[in-house]
Amino acid sequence: MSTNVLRRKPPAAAWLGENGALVALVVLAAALSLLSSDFLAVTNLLNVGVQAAVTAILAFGATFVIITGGIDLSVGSVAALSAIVLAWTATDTGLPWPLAVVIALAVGLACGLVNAALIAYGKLPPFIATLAMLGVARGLALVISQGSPIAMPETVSHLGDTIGDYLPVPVIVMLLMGVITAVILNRTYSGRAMYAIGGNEEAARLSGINVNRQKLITYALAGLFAAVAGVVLASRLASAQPQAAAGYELDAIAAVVIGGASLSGGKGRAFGTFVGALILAVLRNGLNLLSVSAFWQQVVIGVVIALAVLLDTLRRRATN
Amino acid sequence: MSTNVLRRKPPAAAWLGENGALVALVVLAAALSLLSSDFLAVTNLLNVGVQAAVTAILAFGATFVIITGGIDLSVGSVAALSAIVLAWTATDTGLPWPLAVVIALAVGLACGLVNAALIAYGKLPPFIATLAMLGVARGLALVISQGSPIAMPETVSHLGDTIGDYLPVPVIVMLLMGVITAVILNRTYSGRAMYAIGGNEEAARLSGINVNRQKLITYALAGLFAAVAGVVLASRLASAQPQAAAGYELDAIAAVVIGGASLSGGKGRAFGTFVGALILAVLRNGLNLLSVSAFWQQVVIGVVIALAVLLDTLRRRATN
Amino acid sequence: GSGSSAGGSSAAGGDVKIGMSVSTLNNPYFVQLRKGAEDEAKKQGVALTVTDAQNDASQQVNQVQNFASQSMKAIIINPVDSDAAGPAVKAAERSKIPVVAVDRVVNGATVAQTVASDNVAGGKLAAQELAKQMGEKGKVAVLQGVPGTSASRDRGQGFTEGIKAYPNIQVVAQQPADFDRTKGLDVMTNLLQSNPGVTGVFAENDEMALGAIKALGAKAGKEIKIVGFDGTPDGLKAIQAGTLNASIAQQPQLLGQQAVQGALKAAKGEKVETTVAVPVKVVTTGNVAEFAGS
Amino acid sequence: MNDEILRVEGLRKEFPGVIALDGVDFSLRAGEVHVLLGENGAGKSTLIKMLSGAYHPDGGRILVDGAPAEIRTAGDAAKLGIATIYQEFNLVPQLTVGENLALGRPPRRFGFVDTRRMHEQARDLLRRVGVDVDPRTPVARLGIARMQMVEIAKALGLNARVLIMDEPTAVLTTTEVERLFAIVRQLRDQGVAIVFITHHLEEIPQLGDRVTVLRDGRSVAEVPATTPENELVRLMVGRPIDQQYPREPAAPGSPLLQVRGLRREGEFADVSFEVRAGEVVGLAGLVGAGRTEVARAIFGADPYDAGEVLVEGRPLPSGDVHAAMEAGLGLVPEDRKGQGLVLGADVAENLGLVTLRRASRGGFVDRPGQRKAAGEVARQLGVRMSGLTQEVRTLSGGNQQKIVIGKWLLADARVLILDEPTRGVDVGAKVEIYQLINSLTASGHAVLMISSDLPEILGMSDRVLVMARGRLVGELAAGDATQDSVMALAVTEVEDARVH
Ligand SMILES: Nc1ncnc2c1ncn2[C@@H]1O[C@H](COP(=O)(O)OP(=O)(O)OP(=O)(O)O)[C@@H](O)[C@H]1O
Ligand SMILES: Nc1ncnc2c1ncn2[C@@H]1O[C@H](COP(=O)(O)OP(=O)(O)OP(=O)(O)O)[C@@H](O)[C@H]1O
Ligand SMILES: [Mg+2]
Ligand SMILES: [Mg+2]
Repeated sequence: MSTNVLRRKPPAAAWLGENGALVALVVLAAALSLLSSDFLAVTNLLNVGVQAAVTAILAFGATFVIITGGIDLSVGSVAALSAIVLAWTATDTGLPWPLAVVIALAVGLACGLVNAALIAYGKLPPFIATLAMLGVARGLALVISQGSPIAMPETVSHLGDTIGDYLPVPVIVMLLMGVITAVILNRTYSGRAMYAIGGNEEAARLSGINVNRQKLITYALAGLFAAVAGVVLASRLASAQPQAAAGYELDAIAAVVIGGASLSGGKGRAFGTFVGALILAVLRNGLNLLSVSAFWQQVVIGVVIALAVLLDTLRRRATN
Repeated sequence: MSTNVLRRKPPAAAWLGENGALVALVVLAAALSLLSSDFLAVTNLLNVGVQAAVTAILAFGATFVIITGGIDLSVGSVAALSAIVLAWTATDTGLPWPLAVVIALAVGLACGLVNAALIAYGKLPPFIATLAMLGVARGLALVISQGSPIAMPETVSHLGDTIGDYLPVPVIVMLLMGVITAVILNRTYSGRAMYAIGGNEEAARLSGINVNRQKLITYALAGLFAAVAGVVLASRLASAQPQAAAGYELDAIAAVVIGGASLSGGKGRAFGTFVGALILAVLRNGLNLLSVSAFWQQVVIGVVIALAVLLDTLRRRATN
Repeated sequence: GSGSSAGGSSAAGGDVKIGMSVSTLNNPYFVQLRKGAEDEAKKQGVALTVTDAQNDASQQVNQVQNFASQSMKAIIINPVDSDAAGPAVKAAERSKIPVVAVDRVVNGATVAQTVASDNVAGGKLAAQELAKQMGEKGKVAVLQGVPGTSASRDRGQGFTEGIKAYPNIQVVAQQPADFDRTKGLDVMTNLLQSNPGVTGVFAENDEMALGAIKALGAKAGKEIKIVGFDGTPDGLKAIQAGTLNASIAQQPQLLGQQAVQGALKAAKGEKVETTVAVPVKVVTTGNVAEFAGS
Repeated sequence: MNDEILRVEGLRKEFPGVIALDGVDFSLRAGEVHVLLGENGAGKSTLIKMLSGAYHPDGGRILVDGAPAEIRTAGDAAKLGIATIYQEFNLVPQLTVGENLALGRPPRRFGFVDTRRMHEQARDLLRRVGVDVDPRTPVARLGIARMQMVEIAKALGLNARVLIMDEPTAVLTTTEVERLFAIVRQLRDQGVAIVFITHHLEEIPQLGDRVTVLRDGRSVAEVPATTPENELVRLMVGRPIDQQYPREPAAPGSPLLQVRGLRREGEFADVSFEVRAGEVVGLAGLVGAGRTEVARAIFGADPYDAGEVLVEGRPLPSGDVHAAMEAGLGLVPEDRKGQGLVLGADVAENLGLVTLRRASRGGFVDRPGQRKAAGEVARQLGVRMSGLTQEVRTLSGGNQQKIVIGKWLLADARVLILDEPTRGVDVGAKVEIYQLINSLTASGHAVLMISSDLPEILGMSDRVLVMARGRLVGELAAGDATQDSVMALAVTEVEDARVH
């Protein structure tokens, strides 16, 4: 039982209170623009957007899973597998590329469904089921590609281009996926069911929510989003690589958690995740601009992530 | 319509019921000894033990954390940092090696305490605090070593040797740490408090358990165990490497979860974790013995991990 | 803490800014490469910024983009992957910034210069040297790098091609040990169980070779011949100690040095050769002294 | 009306180590309130969980409208028109009241959740049960009592033919109980069949039509609701209980607990009182009066803004549970699931939680000693369990409550604060608990008892304090305290210490 006072906060403060990560992002961006004159350049900000895209899309998918109280470690591998399948079908089998994209997305979806089946029906802990998928998807990517990167057909790799001077396709895809995530979470039956399952699975079940079916949808979405991220990644590089996106699962989860979600479930928002992914991208971009030594970069990234979230928790404690 | 009477299970069955991972381990070992005649050789089994040691020690430390409902992603990095510090103090500063070992362990402890302080007092989610430490510790290891391996003094690297023909020191250390873990968890105030905190933190607090202090102890232990793992690792190689144990955090957590713990806390046992670590080591060893192709290895590991845990959950469902 | 940003006052470079994206600094080989580049930059008075792509092609693209927005005069790229580096180089091209590729080629885009030693050729050399040491007969185990990385692919391919020339040598096992010393130790230990008759080992880098040496104990370098790759300081020490029979030294410092020289020339608009081949050398006990000094 | 909607024949259910139901017969007619009565652990909740699709029977059958029914999921039950209010809350704390009310069946428009309509419907439902909360409030912010009201509203929203209520009145005060009864009567008159579980025997003749008594997993009798109370007790416990409230006042000694001017912004203000050695002080008030908040502040579970708390004359720091316990305070919280129990741990573990520190020497716990003590107190309280290793999650609600009390009895606190201590406890076990309170006060301890069960407050307190809107509004000596005098104080109009 909480002992919060039911005091109405002014809307702006309330909104900020719910978007603590945003404050951290603003502070970080302000600091970087003071330290480096290149940071605020439009081209650089677009770069940040492009660089955030893959993590953000993976993280949107992970948001669904984390809201249900689960975890998905396989998103990076599934992205790589989907990208390899796309490049392979579009080149080796000579299928028209839109069909190849559909097949790649279907592969991501299928991986998600397998995760879901193991979790919902096999009662495997999500950590184990998706860790297994992390290995399996990565292995299949290696097997299909025989370990070598596959060049993407010219047509598909336009997905990584910039339309005109200021409209990078990856950024558009990221924003689109973000809006889709927000709509699913806030407006659809499944979205609300995810919150219910994460908050109290037993209550959700006893209220007639088909928990297993909703988990199926949840992990399937995560797989589908991973596939989209894989397509974007491969398009940017004009090449699908079996080792792509290795380790991105931790980044994706970190983005979600920085964005205010809780790994114990029931909490999380698309916008928070977006901000979390931006924080990570801005941080990496800034360290490059500031020419921080490679060995120190990991230290700085660690410290800044901790500070960003600390800022949020301290602020939240101060307002409570 | 069942007509079951209340049959008391024989003690052995009850014990097995609690140690489902053990069944999976036995099945796996049996399968491997059929597939490869080398598997059951005494020397090979000792190899498996040595190869499990580092993961097992890390996983013992992670068990404390997971029982309290937390997570520690930093154990691999902390192990590497401790190893580097050990090699560096023992060679560059010329301190006597026992002192160098003490300093290395102190470094691990300190990393754990920083994690704990961020989590207990900073109220950071454990995922974020330890993800930050993952970067910081790895970065410091690189900075101290300037990115190159540091040779270990002869004296220390005896810790990686085999006494006589059949007593590898890493295995002894692993067993010792396992016993210590079991004793802490089952017999000490802090161990019992960890279960209570993981089961219901608020109830634990209202029962007079100083939750923050116990979290401090929990993460400090995880850091200390990571340092021990780092020392064992570096001794085995007679060299400390800044990139050692990268990614081992997932292995360690997997071992704990395969061993029957739940990431939501309140559950977990030293013996289960030990079995979990052995399953992973046996699996990797078996794949080498069977000469499975590099590309397929990850697929096979993923599938077997999923099957091992599935076996456990199915069996448990059958008995209930 | 800008330990990797080397700058100096001496003449040639003026205040030229050059960015360099290294595939990974988690490997002593690339640390050496960086050192060569930094030393040369200091000598030339160039401001060199080095970033670490952590073996992640997309992170590398990000870094090259970031260099472009920092208005670097030239960019040195040590591709994580040859194909994936294409778009990054194209982006730099658009901003009219010359790019020098080092250690690995860039596919799908033109660079001003490629400074490389050939991994496939190196793999072949390794096969020849190992065969020679084994008396052209026996069983060989191969320790592979991270599956799917170009270094593992090229070295493995070169070795496989090279070893075909020796009908009495059989490759009995190939297992991944991820370029990691610990895994090299564990995998070698396991391979010895199933293949006790192995008399030769090829490791796709020195780190794994050093792990294998640990696994082989007293047999290392004696009954069982081991050939590594890279010629890292630890590898060279092992050669001196007689536990490692040979390594394919790629002179990473020289690669870094040449790359900076090429980039500087390109930045000034001077003409540069399209390829600079830095020799790969077989290091054995006989010639290890030449390398150990550098 | 005499048409039978639901019939249960020879229902059986086993759990590892326990036979929860061993042949239960039960029938339900449209337009009746059928009370289920039985000791803690008799099988009442298990029975209704098989009607709602939460459990599946091991034997026997369920007939709905005369036809055998398979109720495998909550969805099946909903299709048959069965709605259930469980003993343990099934709300999602992170979601708003409105969303919880529509859980699993939110109104939709073009396939999307229609939040506006959802909140409108929620407002209607809340008005029906007379709860004044904004549907956009997260459920986590509600106290136990208001959560119960939300649960009731949620079940009403299903417009079911069969409404099952498992101890809905356990945490409600008289006012809410009366409102609930009015709703139940209205539904009954509309032909809804109602299953009602309660341990408050006085409620049975007020509301019920028939009573089915369960004992040890068997249905032992079906009697009319007008059956005299002591007859019901005999059927249920197997022996009569002569004294419901066996309070034996002790001579009050020196003040053990002194509270002076305690205030927390927006919650409570000017709370001052003392509790003497040997005294039982009752704290009464309406739901939301702030009793729980004051109790938690005294114990250090939450910080306060002003005032002081003294134990045996020594002041306690604010917000420090550990210091409070050292000084000799104890608190049995009202929310057993959220604050009292480690549900995944076993009985012995839970009973030993408070005494863990004391049972440790040099960091090592004397676990055999802990188990012995746990066994002792479990026996005293008559906890029905398969053994000390039974997971607390699987105990019946009343037995869980006994565990929460038991762990504090073991702690031997000088001043014990009990917040709704007998919530869901059967009449027989209640008397045991009262007896234990007597022996505490007899040995010089003091008890501060918060209860929404007014007869219990009146029957067991030496003095009664009354709170309203976050303030102490009066004090009554045991002799002067009656239902009416307490209620008169509880509804006093005072300046509200709460912020809306
Ligand atoms: N999931 C379970 N696993 C094991 N035992 C269980 C489980 N659920 C209930 N029981 C046991 O079944 C018996 C009946 O429990 P039930 O909850 O039906 O009692 P109840 O009549 O509702 O009691 P109360 O009045 O205390 O709520 C108890 O002994 C309880 O411990
Ligand atoms: N009228 C009210 N206005 C504002 N908040 C209220 C009001 N009533 C209750 N609350 C809030 O709801 C919770 C109280 O829940 P609950 O119904 O359990 O009452 P309580 O404060 O615990 O008092 P009691 O124990 O006397 O019932 C508290 O968090 C309190 O802040
Ligand atoms: Mg019950
Ligand atoms: Mg209350």
